[in-house]
Amino acid sequence: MNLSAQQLSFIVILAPLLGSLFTGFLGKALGTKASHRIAVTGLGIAFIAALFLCHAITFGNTPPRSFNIYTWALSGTFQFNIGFTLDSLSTIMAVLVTFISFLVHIYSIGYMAGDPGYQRFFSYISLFTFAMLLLVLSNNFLQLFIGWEGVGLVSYLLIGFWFKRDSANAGSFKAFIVNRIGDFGFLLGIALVLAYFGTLNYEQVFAEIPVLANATIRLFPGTDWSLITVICILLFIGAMGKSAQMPLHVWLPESMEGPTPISALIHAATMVTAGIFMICRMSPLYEHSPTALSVVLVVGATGALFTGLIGIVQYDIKRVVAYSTLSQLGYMVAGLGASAYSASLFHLATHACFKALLFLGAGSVIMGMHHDQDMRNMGGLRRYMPITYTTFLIGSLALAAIPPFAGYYSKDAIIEAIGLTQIPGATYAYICVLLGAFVTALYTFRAFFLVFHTQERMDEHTREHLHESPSVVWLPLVCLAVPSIVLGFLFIKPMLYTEPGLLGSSVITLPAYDVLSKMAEEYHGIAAATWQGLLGAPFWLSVFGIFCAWYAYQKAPETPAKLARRFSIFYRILVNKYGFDDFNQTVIVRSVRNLSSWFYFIVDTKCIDNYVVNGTGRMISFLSRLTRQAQTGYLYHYAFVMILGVLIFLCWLMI
Amino acid sequence: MHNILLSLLIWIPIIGGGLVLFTGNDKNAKQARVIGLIVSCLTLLLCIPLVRGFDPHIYTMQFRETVVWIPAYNINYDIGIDGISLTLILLTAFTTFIVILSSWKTIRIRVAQFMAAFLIMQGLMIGVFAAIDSILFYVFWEGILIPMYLSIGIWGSVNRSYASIKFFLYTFFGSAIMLVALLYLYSQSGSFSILSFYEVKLSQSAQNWIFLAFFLAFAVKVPMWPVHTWLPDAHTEAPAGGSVVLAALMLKMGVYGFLRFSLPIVPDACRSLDWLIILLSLIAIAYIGLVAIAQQDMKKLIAYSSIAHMGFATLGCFMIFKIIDKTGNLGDAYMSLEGGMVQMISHAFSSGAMFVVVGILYDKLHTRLIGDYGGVANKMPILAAFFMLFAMANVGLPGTSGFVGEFMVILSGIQASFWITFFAATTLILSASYTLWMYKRVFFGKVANDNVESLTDIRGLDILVFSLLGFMTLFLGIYPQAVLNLLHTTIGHLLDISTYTKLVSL
Amino acid sequence: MIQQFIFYLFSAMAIATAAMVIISKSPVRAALFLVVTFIASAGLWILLQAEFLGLVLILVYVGAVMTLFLFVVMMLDMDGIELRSGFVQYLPFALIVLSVMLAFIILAVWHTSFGLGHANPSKETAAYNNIALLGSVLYTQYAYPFVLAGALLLLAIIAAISLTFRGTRNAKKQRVEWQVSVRAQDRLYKTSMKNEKRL
Amino acid sequence: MIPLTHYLIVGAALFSLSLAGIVINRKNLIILLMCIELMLLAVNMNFIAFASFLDNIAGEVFVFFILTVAAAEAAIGLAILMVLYRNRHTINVEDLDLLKG
Repeated sequence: MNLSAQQLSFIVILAPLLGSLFTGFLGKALGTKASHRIAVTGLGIAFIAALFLCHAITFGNTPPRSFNIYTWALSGTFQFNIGFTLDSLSTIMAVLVTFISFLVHIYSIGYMAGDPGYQRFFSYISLFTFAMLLLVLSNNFLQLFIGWEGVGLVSYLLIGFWFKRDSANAGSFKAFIVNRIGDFGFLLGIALVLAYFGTLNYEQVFAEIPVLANATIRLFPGTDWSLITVICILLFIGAMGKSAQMPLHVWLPESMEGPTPISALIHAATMVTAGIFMICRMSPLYEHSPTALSVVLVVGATGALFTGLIGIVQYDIKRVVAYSTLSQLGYMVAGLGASAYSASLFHLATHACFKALLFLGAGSVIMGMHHDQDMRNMGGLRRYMPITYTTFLIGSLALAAIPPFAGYYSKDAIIEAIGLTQIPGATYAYICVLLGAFVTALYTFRAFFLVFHTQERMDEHTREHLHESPSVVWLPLVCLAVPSIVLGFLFIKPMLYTEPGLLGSSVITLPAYDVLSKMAEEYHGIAAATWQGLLGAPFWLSVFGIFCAWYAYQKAPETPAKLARRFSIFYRILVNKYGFDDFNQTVIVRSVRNLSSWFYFIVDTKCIDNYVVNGTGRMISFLSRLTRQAQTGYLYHYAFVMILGVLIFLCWLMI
Repeated sequence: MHNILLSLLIWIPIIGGGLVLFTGNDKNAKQARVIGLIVSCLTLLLCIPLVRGFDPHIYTMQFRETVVWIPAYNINYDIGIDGISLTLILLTAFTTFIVILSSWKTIRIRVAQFMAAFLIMQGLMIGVFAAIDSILFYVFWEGILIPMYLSIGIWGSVNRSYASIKFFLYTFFGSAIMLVALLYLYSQSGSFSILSFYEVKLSQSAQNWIFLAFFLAFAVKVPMWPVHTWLPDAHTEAPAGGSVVLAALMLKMGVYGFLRFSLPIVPDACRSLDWLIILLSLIAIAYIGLVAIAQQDMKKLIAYSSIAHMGFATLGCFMIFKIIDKTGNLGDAYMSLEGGMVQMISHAFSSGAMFVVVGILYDKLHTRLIGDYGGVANKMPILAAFFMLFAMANVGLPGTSGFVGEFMVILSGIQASFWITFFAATTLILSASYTLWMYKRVFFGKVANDNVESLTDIRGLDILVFSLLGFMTLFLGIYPQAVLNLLHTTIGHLLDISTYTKLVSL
Repeated sequence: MIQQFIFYLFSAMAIATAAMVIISKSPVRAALFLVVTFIASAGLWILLQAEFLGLVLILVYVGAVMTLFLFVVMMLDMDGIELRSGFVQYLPFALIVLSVMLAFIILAVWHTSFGLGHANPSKETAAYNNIALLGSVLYTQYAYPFVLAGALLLLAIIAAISLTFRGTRNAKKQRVEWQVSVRAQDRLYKTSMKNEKRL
Repeated sequence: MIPLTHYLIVGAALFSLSLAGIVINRKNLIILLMCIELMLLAVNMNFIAFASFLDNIAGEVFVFFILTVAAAEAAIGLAILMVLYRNRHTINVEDLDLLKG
């Protein structure tokens, strides 16, 4: 292959776009088979090109580079470009995105078979891949935002893919709006960057940071805030929306209304990690703001524990996985807060694999169950779906961070990093993530036992038709199961404990916060690390979680109901998801609606239109009704007035 | 031909409109349509030499034509264009073409008169954008009211007479006051040429009064809060074509007026009163955005969203002083003005297209109420796909034209004040709320009733119309530099003269 | 001396008859008093050596216009129409108007003579010919207005006729437009009639 | 020699009388028309007096034209009166209030 990195990057990004355009515009003419072939081929090409690219940049000796493709806009002193940055961070992400997307494409051939919107679906997910790659490969904030919103759009379209369902429409709408709230902060952050740095190009911005590190900004009179902190927190608001951090997490569970492959691709593996990726990208900025790091840490840790707790009381299999995604995203964000960017990104990668695996596995189960997602109707499925069972188990073990599965290495690194960091809020965060480890294992294996073990609770009709899913469905499961096992111990050393690591110079950590290098000092090879893990608290908490799940749902199934009665307040709080939904629905949505109708009906219609505008008209007709009394129609009145006028005129002349 | 190109652009549609009238009653509707299409195509083609001949690197008026008109008062038939005019003229030609295509089937009564009204409107509109003599400008400006008034009053829906009178009185009221300002400026400069107005020295108080007079005229046209209530009514009652022209062109006249008159003629008043327009623009963005959420009528909703989007255009125009005060660099203010311009152009495509869509739906079901629809996407997937594109442009999604203007204005706003940007950026949330909520209620869900069940998808001509609009939307979103190139020098010159004080030095 | 006498005589006559015009009960008498006013005014005008206009006033006004007034008054059947009520009611106000108006004008003209008070019209020579002088101006300098005045009179004639003319009754005339637009079925149509019974 | 003022006072008297006539005669349209004729006469009187004293024939030309217009006015006015009477069977001014707002 003699293609340059630049050409490769074009192939990576354009192949999915072309696939999307072909299937989107010509889908009807091409038919289902040709459509999915085109889309899958496009993604395959993109995946292979991304692999070459990653190989050249990350492992090879091609230097990282950033280049512009064209000038998007040039306005006064500001220039906006569309361009790519090719370094290890972006290429690793590109590989991850194309890999998962490729597998999801293949999986969808089976999962979406027979759906009337088949071509549309492929067009959307290819488009999604394009937008995500745009985001990942960007070399400036503008393009980052374009991709950022682009993935939001496709996510909106895909959650509402089955637009006949009201719940899907509500979910997609909610997802878009909540994301927009995040983007609101994000855009403000970008605007501040442009205003103070004068450019949106990453390299130039990062080069300017030392100059502006001590700059302050006055938002309210009398308060001077550090500019970098404000920017970082605003950008983080964007990440909170996209990566579903509390309190902007409410959209993610509802996004499960979309087809399951989408949940795997967008709402577990790629799009929701855009926030994580963004903060990694912005590491030079965040490193200059301990306040922002603290915020990130606390928000992430809170999400990691509390959204996990909700997962324990859910019965919809996809929702359980969704809440676990929330919780894992919390881990990643908390890791970022602890400046363990590599660890978070590592967890992002492993999580992408095993969470996609879990989702696709859940999808396989749902297909088997004829699109019934309620775990109370499942049970004992391991006999009918052995491959799904095995792969789901691998995914669960990875999620519960049991060594030597992938999740263990990445998650343990994050927990350890949080334990080591010194910034404010670290202790709270450490407790949260430790407890989170127990909770994670509990809800994961609760779902696992409820679905695959315990007695069979489905109805007769479903049972008769239960069988293993077709090969296009289980093949991606197997493909994902492999990295879920091996990714951890293969990459932990190059990723975390090598200097320079795989990410090289794409992420920057100030020495003061560099927890990873401290951990690297204590790292003595993979075997030692694994062994050490077996002695650590997180591992035992996880094991305890698994045991609890086994006890409560397999051994003594009446326990959960008992506990729910015993601790009914906590139970109700969890079932109500801490009241976020109710709060949004009753307070925010209702007040916005009331406010808007008040504005419209009272201020606009009544005050302005009725009183002022039509009021003027009424006033004039009222005055004319008054003055027309003077028009008696009698000639002598007019004559009289004329004479009076002449007399007055004369008086005026004479006197 | 170059030296009369502009005149051709103005008068071919007007004369063509007269010709269409000769086809008479509806027996010859086909001929009327064909002639209308030919004339609009012709003007569209004439735009090609206009763009090719235009030199974007000079700021003086190009394609200048000067003929003495009323020598006693020094009034001339004086036309010419700069970058701002050029883009708006192109927009006019394009939009009229779209309107004629989109009205091909939906207008069935008095076709000839309809086509004539819109062609004449096009000519007058180009006249407004090209006029350099203020009286000529005024004549074109007021002339537009007549065909628009007729198009609402004749082809409108139920409440059309109320809406058309409201429209007429509102806009006429504003422009009458503008005439007073023009006369005063004439008394100061001795000429009605706008360029001579640029030179005239004025005291602060005179500038303030002139500013307010212009402000009333242009604010009504834009429209800005609180003189906006004519727009929802006019939009609601107007035929689809009328709505498109209203949204895509007529509102732009207001901002064009600000750029052509207020900023260069009374720069000091603009500087001291810019807070007023910034405040009203922010109200337009935040308050009107909220009002749009409460709408039950699709056209009203789009109309309110138009007001909110035009808020960005005015905001961009008047933030420049605050930006320059803050940064002390003229170059920083470009983005604000250019963002405003791009916002105007992009808004024409997205909201114009949305009005066409609603027009198609209205033509079939004779209702605009959101509640009467539901699940339209089941029956009209192509329409739904196109509408999604335009809705997203309305929402300001990156990659569509709607994003560019908002993005530039929001980003430059923060140089003036964080809070301006903060309130301006609420549009991200609000526009998404009202647009997508409407989309959800109209297009998504199960087929709501038998009427919706009877819908059939768009075909042929409509697809062509939407493809053109969609192409423009995407093109502008992906490569806005194409437009910015035309604007850059002109905007720079405008910034120069707007920041140069005109106070009489004692 | 004789001039003074004539002046005061005619002035008194004009004013007195003018007063009678406005207070007389019947329109016929008012018209007749107005005739006298005109004649007296004509005398005054002749005294001012405007002979032609004085004669015109008598010929045109007395001869034509006032006759017209009388005709109209007689043509309208005004018996039984109460036209004079409210006379007393309005009289005080009329007096006020009269006196104020008069007082103002007299006040205005009394003390000043516009610099012409004792100017002696110098044209009292035998050769002075008012008609010739008027004619020479009217046909040269004021030729266009004169023609226009003629046109105006013509217009007045046409207007007056067309206003009052109600068309000739019982006149036989052709209606060309009916003849042209006639169609075959208007001229000839078939109708079915019942057969007469055989006797 | 009679001074100009005297003529002017005669004119003023005629004018004031006609004005008073309009005020008194609120009913009879014909007398109103006559009063207007009287008013014109008063004006003409002033014109002729000034023309004579100023030795300027233009004043008399004016009177000439005023007479023309007055004649036309009288003719049309009376014609209207006739039509009015025919249509409404009255010339009582109090019945003529079609212009009432």
